[in-house]
Amino acid sequence: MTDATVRVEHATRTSRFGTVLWIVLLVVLASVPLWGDRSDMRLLSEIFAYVALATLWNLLAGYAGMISVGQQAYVGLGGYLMFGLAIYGGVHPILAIPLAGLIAAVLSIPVAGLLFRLRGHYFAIGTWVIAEVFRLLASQISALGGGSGTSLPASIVIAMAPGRQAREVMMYGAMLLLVAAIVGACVLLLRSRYGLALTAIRDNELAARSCGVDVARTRLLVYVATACGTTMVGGLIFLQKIRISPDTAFSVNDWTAVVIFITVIGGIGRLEGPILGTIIFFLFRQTLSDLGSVYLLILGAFSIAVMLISPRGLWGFLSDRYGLQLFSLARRVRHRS
Amino acid sequence: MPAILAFENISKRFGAVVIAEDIDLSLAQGEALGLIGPNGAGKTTLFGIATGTIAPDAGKVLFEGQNITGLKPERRCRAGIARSFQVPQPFDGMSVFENVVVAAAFGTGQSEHGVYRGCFELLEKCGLADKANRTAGALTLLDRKRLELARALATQPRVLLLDEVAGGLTDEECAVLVELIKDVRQSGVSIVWIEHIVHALLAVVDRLVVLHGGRLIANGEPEAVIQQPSVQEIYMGIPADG
Amino acid sequence: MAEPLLDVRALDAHYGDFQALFGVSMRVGAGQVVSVIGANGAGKSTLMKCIAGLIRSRRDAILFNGAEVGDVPAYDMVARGVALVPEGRRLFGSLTVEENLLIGGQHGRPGPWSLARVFDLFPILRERRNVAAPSLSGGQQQMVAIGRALMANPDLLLCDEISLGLAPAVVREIYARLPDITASGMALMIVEQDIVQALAAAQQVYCLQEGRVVLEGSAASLTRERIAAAYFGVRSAQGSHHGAA
Amino acid sequence: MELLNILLQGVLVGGLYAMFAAGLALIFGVMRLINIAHGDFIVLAAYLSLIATEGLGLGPLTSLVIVVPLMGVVGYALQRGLLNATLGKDLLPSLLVTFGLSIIIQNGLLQVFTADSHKLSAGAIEVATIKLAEGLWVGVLPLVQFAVAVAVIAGLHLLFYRTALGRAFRATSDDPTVAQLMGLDNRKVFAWAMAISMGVVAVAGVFFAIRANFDPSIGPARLLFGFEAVIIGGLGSLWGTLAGGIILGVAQAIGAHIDPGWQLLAGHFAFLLLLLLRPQGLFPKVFG
Repeated sequence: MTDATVRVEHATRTSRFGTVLWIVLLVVLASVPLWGDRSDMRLLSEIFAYVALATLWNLLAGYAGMISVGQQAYVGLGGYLMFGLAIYGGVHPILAIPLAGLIAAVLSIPVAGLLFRLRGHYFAIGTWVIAEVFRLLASQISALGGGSGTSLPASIVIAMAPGRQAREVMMYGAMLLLVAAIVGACVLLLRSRYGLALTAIRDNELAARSCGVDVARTRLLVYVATACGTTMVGGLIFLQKIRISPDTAFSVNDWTAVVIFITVIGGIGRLEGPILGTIIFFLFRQTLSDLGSVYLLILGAFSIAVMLISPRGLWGFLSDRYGLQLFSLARRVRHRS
Repeated sequence: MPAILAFENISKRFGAVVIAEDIDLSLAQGEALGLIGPNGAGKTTLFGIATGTIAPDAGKVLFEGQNITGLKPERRCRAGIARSFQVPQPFDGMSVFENVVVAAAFGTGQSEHGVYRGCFELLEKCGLADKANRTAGALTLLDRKRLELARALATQPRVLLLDEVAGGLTDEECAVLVELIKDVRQSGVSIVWIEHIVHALLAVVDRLVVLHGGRLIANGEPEAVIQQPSVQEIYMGIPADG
Repeated sequence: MAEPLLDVRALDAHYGDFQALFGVSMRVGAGQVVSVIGANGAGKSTLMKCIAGLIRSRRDAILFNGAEVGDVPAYDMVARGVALVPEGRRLFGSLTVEENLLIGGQHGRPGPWSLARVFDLFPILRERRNVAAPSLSGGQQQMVAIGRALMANPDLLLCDEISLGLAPAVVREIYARLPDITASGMALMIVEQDIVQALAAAQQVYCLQEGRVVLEGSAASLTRERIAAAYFGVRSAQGSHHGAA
Repeated sequence: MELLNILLQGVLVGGLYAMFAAGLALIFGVMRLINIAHGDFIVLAAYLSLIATEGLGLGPLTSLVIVVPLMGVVGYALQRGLLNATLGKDLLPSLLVTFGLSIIIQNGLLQVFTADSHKLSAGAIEVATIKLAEGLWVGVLPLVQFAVAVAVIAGLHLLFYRTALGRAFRATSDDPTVAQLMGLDNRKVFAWAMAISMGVVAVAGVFFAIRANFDPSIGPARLLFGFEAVIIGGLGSLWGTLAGGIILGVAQAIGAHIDPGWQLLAGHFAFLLLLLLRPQGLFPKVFG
């Protein structure tokens, strides 16, 4: 049996098409600043932010089986770290983003140490307690406006880049780069041996242990990586808003409820789910925007229905039925005897 | 040469029901040991204690002379103890091939690409090559048992613990399984095999142990153990004088 | 024989994709004691679960008191008069001995079996009535499991592997009590690996092997050799059993 | 003496947290489910009581006569109609469905009652106080509320250990399959457990509405207090949840004394500290 006879393919017919699709999409999106106006860029940035947050939450809950309802902790942390570093650290806001991610990664290790003592439902609510602690601590920091929050001083905003358009393009580019990096990192992670370990743990933790997978270390790795990514997205979100307060930074509805509904409706446990889910969410919100917050109620009801009827979401349903895969993550073994 | 795997005064009870009572049992390097006994006799629990998924109330588990009683299951697997589960535990959402790759990559510590070819050859040996890309959740019970065996072998174990892998097989399938286990023995792997299909067991093992009510009631040459009156009475209820 | 209390007709049973029973047919008359023997994995417990309603099967595959009950759920079978002593006893860990017995009768039927009568049958339980179930010995737990089923005053008591994990002396002590149970006219179906007790207690015997009835007859008419052959699945004169399996 | 007063306030509010926790512990004990919308149902009960008092002119305490059975029916229907379908090996469905419910209730209440806060007035009792000792006063209402909390927990304990329904809960929790052999239909047993849990939620909701301002968005905070009391008290131990509630109440009272902004934080820190020291909680599991 020579080596040549056994080949493992990551790509499938549709995923080759998918790879082309993503490249084209990236090129088009990168060109938006050339022809798009400020509101186009702002809307797209918001879409990128939700794709990134949903992809990260999906990695944590859909792949590693750690269902958190507290990721708003890191979104808010990102915002506050970015404000802190920019205002008091004199760091350029864009550079403050990766720095905030690093700080959050280190901080998330002791937090994980506490949270991993809880299992299942208890872990979920434990993450909510952590988010509340972050929110309450933030409202104690008078230097950043305490309970009512603060704004990024005009001097820092202006110093970011010469001219308003340049600033818009910089922030848009940063968010596009971040979401591409996060989704790309997930693809690489899932194609690596850690990706195998993650899905093995999700499917059957006991069997994964018996196959030599170090469950605790893998879970910690995913939790820290997700915390880092979520923090960076949070930083960029609040850089664009240039205003932050404990209630907006750590909002359950904006940064957890919507993200969970997006992932569940789109398709949990698949990389394409959050992307499809975000598109559906924004179509939903634009059409129902005049109804005020009732759209959140409808979104909640809709995601409950999806959860009960097709727990694998829209993309799960489509890919099971038509074998669609837009990311080449498969490990299909080809063999010529 | 110390026994490759040894139980020393192992005791375990769930509530008042005794599962293991001061059990001493050791497996020599390269030996194949059969383990039989009526249901609920504690056989599968012994495997749980050997692989670290169940903690004994008392006693020690030794691997190549070292005490591994406190070692986590994943460390024991990497040390060379592999196990197939009585009730198959596949990674449902992953393909058969991916199931085996997980065991090979993490059981031996090799890189993922390094184990691809070995995994495919293993699937061929276990009769699963044609189902390599199928999701494990959709397999029939018999194929899931084969996958259990393939995954255990993929970790390149020094000690292989088999838990009723022959149940439900036809005679032909049983013969194929026996040959496969004999091959595994040739490569120097020591085996402990829990099985109810006694004739399959007898074709492979050097020694037979009977466990009942948490105690070893027989331990020796297979044919002699089967004829032993106390085994007959316990195992099948035929009275000792019968 | 008059209309049988229990009539199993060509019952098939599946665990997901794995078929455990192939066209099993058997009958139990009112007040009769029937034993079902067979090696491990022969489908004995599956048969019991089908009759007790834990596994749903074809509506007409099982008749009880003349009614088709194949698809009746377990929680409705108790009221119809079928009670199962499950394999491995499975007492309720957070309930005391007395509570385990009381819950047995909670949705049962009126009849002779009450707390007092169960304590008469197994006196040791009267002393240990307020003890939590897990702290009993294996034999005592088996007595509670049987008492729990009796409290429902069934017409048919299904006993699944009473001897499981018990010392032979304890098994003999429990089987010695069965006549007191059948004296009240209750039918008994015993599933056992322990052939001696199963044969001694029963009038009719069925032997299951790999999901099929391979031997059927009155206890007296069956010789040890025929039972051992059927029991072990050793190729008897009729050639291989496996056919299309 | 002032410290004593603070501790006393903490203990008394602990009774309310224990009632938040008792409903959670009951459901988790019987069917391993956590209702993420538990806090929002407490707020729903508060609004039902608001309707009963303003609409029918009843006093808040008398409104219990309507709100408790009503919430019981809501609980039974919720379990039979929706939550039974989410039970199973994977905890994602039940968690996501109850999370969705939480969002639906909050936004539903927002539509009907707008975002401004309300408070039920229980009349003179709110201001009546009793002098325990020189300089140590305690409000009659907090005392009544604590007594009710103890009574509710005692009632639940009696229900669990002295009644047939309680036996059914524990048996179904131990072994749902064999419980069916006893003639128990799991779906109904779980529905009764949720009905009783919602009954306790109703009592908690009404007393909370009398004690403090409430608006549609404060449900989750109640869930977290209840959850923390359950964990501090130990999983599934009813009396443990009372102790857990008291410890949480005292921690918050001390925090508030140091700095008003630190009230909630002190409670969370007490929870996290205890989680670190004794992951399985103070009181070992009593039932289920």
